[in-house]
Amino acid sequence: MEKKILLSARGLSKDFPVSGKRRLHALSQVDLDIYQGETLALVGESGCGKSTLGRTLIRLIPATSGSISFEGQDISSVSEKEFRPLRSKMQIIFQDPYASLDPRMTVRDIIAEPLETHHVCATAKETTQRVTELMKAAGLPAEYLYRYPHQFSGGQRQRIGIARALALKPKLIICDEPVSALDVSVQNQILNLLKDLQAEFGLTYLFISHDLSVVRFLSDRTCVMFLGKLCEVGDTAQVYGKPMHPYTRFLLGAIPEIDPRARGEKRPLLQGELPSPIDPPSGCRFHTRCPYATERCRTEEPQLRNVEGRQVACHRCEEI
Amino acid sequence: MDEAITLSVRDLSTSFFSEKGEVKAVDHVSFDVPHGSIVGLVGESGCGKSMTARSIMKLLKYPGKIVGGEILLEGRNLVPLSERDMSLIRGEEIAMIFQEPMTSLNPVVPVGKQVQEAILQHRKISREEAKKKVLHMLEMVGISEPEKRYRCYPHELSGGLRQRVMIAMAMICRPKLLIADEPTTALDVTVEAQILELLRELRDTIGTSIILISHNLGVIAQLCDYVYVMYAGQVVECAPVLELFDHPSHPYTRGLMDSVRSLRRGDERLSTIPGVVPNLLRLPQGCRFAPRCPMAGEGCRSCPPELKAVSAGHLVRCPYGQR
Amino acid sequence: MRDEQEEMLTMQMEAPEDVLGEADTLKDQLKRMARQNKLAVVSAVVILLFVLGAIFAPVLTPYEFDQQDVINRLASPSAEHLLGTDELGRDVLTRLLYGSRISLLVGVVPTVISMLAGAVLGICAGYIGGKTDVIIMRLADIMLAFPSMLLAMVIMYTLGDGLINIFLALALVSWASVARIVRSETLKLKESVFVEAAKSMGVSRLKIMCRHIFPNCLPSMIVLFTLNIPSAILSESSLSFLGIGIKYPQASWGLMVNLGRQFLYTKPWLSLAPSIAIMLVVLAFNFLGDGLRDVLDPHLKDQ
Amino acid sequence: MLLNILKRCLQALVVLIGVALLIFIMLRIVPGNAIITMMGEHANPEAIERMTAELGLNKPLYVQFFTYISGALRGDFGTSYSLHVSVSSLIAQAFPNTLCLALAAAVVAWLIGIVCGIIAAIKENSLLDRLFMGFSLFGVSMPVFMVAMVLQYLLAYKLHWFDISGINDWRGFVLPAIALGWNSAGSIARLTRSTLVEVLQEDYIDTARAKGRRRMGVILFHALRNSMLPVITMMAVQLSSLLSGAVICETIFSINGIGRLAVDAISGRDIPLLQGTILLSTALVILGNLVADCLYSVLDPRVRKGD
Repeated sequence: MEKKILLSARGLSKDFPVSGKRRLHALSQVDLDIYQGETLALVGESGCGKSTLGRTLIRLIPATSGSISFEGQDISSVSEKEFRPLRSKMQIIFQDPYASLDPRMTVRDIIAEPLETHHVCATAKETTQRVTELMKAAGLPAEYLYRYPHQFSGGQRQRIGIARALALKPKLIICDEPVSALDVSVQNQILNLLKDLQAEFGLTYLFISHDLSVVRFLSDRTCVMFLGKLCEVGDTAQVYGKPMHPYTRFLLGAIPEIDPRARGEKRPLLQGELPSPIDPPSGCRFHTRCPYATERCRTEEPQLRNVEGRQVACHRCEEI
Repeated sequence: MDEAITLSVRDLSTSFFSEKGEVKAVDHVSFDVPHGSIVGLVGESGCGKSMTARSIMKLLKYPGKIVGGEILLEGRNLVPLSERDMSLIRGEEIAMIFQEPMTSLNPVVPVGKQVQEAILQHRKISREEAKKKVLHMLEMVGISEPEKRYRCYPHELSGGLRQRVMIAMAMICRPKLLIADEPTTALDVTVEAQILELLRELRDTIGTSIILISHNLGVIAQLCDYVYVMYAGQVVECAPVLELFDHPSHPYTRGLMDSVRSLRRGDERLSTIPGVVPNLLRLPQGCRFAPRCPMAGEGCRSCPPELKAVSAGHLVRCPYGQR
Repeated sequence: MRDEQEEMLTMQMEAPEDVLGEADTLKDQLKRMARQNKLAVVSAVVILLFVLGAIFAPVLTPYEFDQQDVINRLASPSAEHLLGTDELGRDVLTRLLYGSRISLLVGVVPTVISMLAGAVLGICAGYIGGKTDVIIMRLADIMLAFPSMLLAMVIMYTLGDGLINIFLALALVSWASVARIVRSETLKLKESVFVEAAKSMGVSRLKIMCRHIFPNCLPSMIVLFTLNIPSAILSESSLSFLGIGIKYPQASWGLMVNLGRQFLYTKPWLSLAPSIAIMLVVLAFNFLGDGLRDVLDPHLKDQ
Repeated sequence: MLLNILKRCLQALVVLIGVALLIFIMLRIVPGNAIITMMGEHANPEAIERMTAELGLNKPLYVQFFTYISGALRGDFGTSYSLHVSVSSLIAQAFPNTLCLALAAAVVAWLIGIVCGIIAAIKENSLLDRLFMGFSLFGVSMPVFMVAMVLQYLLAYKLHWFDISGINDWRGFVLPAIALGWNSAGSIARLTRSTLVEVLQEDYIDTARAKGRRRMGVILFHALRNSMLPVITMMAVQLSSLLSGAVICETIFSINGIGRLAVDAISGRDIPLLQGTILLSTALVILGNLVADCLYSVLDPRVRKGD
């Protein structure tokens, strides 16, 4: 069955000005497709540009160059005014459940804000009705309607954030590390909820995370990012089962096993420091830390190419 | 017991006194740290593991206070010691590293100077000699170009490097005990792996005992020899690491492990622990875990259970704790 | 993850999971202050007394504020004249009561004006940024470069004497510092995730400023308000003391000090009584502001 | 860093020009003709016209402004209308007095303020802390003229320790400096305390204590430098309020300073003098700001490196 592309980005780049005339290259030349109804995971370490990519895709920050299309419509060149109605189709859930809710608004007002902004309901009463439905869907008791965010625990606040993101019946939800601030037991509750909601509302997720086990549970496909570039894109099972890009291997190898017997195994350790995104290394950006790097890696930038049913940006991935 | 004990904590209780009453953050916690071993304290946020660590260092913030128990460092009780005597022990015999390498270093002092300060505090040596030792220590914790890094300010270093500096600072006097409070929580996985490896190496070469505090069962499994699981201010289960991971006996420990394991396996539905951590001001009458426990009976709700041995060295605070 | 002890403390205070209702709103914060800080409560009462005194001045004293009694000039305190009389035989206590009208008005009116202007300009500068920011902040820099007393003097010189002009002068002097503080607050809020969330939903700029930025600036603005009132009162009294503000025969505390100064060595109460009145009001406002800051906005520094 | 300072200087210059323009405009839109005030009601119209032309007041405003600015850059602020001497010479006489007064007051304020602030912060929530903070609030709440008059009455009139007014030797500065510094001492003490208390909550303070540093060592080596950063920024603000207070102090103690010149200029409707005094004091504040900025970037390595 041919899958339908929901959102696709081509040649997406994002620079941030830093002191002097220099620029920080958060994203360079990223091509990405998100299919309807799937969960695409975006993994990488802090500073690799994954959050920037998520925000750029829904125009929360403007791209420096490149194009984005949503349901076949180009959204990177339309004006802010024309884009505003489209916002309701793509929503975002944030990492920090403490900071993402306005402390001076009640839960009702927080969840009602998107509804009021897009004039979904005719009357205030109808809005409240809709808010209680959303709260129920996110697993929050409706009695909490007029409470303030600080009266909730971290997990409950994240549920509020989820209810808010659902309010406009979006097609795409960007989940930006939605569980990394939570404890394990609560984290699992939220992940289960996200999975249920996806089935119920036919949602598409772009799931950004640094935690590879969380990604494995939820995602259909996985994208690995390093320093503003994609290095491996493929089915989650394939990527986890047989990582091709050296960086993916290190990343997977670094997860501490929850089995104390696995201790004896010598794990591959990544050496050196993360290069600066202000002036990234020439050629392959990973070559300064890659034990397999050759002269070619230092000079020629590898492009994403199809290898064994997935895309890898490495010159030597077949040999190693 | 034939092995020497570096630190022995007996019935330690730490409370802080808030407007609404006494909060028993650490409630009669006991554990031993054998010489040269790594002991893990594991639990979710708010379970009292960091407070335990701070109590051992006597670095509690106002309004926290040790209200009972003993902290024996090679037989010497630290609880009654004055601030002055304690400062002779901190850094020299017990050192500590913190969760946030970002904020744990003074932003206006070069990192080398901060490490040097630690050794000058306890050794009567010249500055040049101290600097030499610092450079050596920096190299030992895996910092390349120590001369150059010596003069760097914290904001010029990455998170991993900063944590290495913190470790160098803690280890420079070769303390008997290192307390590592969530040393890798703020770091990326690849850096985390490096730091854990470093801690293990230091234990092997210097012979320092380590208390490792973490919420991450993976980190605990990789590094620790003994594990103490904490919940709502109490130790609910303790065992040697293999025993604990093979036979988790307290329902909370099992719940935690199931949560992590089902996530790693990629189950269709993840197992969870229902409910939330209890408010320490309004603790349940009986077992503190009872409201969330799938096995809790009437007895659990009325009468608090004691820590009981289920096998050699394996204690569980649950009447149903079986192998 | 946050510091554990802090986390536990906030957990206990806010008890997230099992308390219904009990929102920590402004009202609760004020109640908490009243419980913890008795001094602030006393200050509020003192301020209230001054306000009542100002309103009911005609009822409280049998004299008029400009009623002269040449025979009883410079009388010492007595049962008839509790605080004595001045060089024209006017009752000092009466003039103090009437003077509190001016002082309180001068404290409140220009502060309200400058708070409003400062808040609007500060939020615009901070949120819109770019050229708007540069222009507003340069203007504020210019205003802040003047020693406030001298600027007020020049403005009074340009506008002429009178109560309304004092209002204007003091408002002009103090809007810039308000704008600066509100701007820095706005810059912090602008980066906050909940503002980003609002943006992601397509909420317009104006709405974000009104619904998110402004309410979150409010606590520090309330504190600022109570702290700017006393400085306005002090400025007015200084101006009047120099003879540049309120003109004779109206009663203003600063003016009374000025007129009493020539008798400092013989009749010290003439200048001391109004000085103490000024100090009391200012002190009360400062204590109140201090208490408010502790509960509302622990991060706003002394300026 | 040098570039940063240069940028700051440029900004300061812009502000200074803005200030000059603002004063200039404010003083020209004043109702009533300054010339008439100067020459008296009954001067003959011809003389008035001659005078107007002589002073260049018949030219368009912007020409007047540029004439004034270019003069000011050469140190020529015009001639006082009421005293008929050059403004520069008047200022030259008065400026040292004000500077001495302000410096003395600043020393008083900073010494008392910082010491009290540090003690209060170290003994946070103790009786001493509360006492100091209560006193500092008193300090902030007392009008300058009140402190000045109380000091004058008690120490000079009753006890004869100091002269009542005027400056004959250094002792003449003592009372005015205390009166002037009183206010600032209070606010500096409060700021020092609050920042120090905040810094003492930082993680790196725990780190320092975990190293085995004693309390004093932690405070002197780690906390103080960090907590002084906001206090330095306050310097310029304080300078501005000191100059404001100087107006009153100089009036009460009859000191021939900038502030009193300004007051005299206002009562004599002497525009060039007023303009000169205000421009000078404002320039001083701007300079203070600049110094504070530079000091800040020296003390804070995070600022030192560009942005």
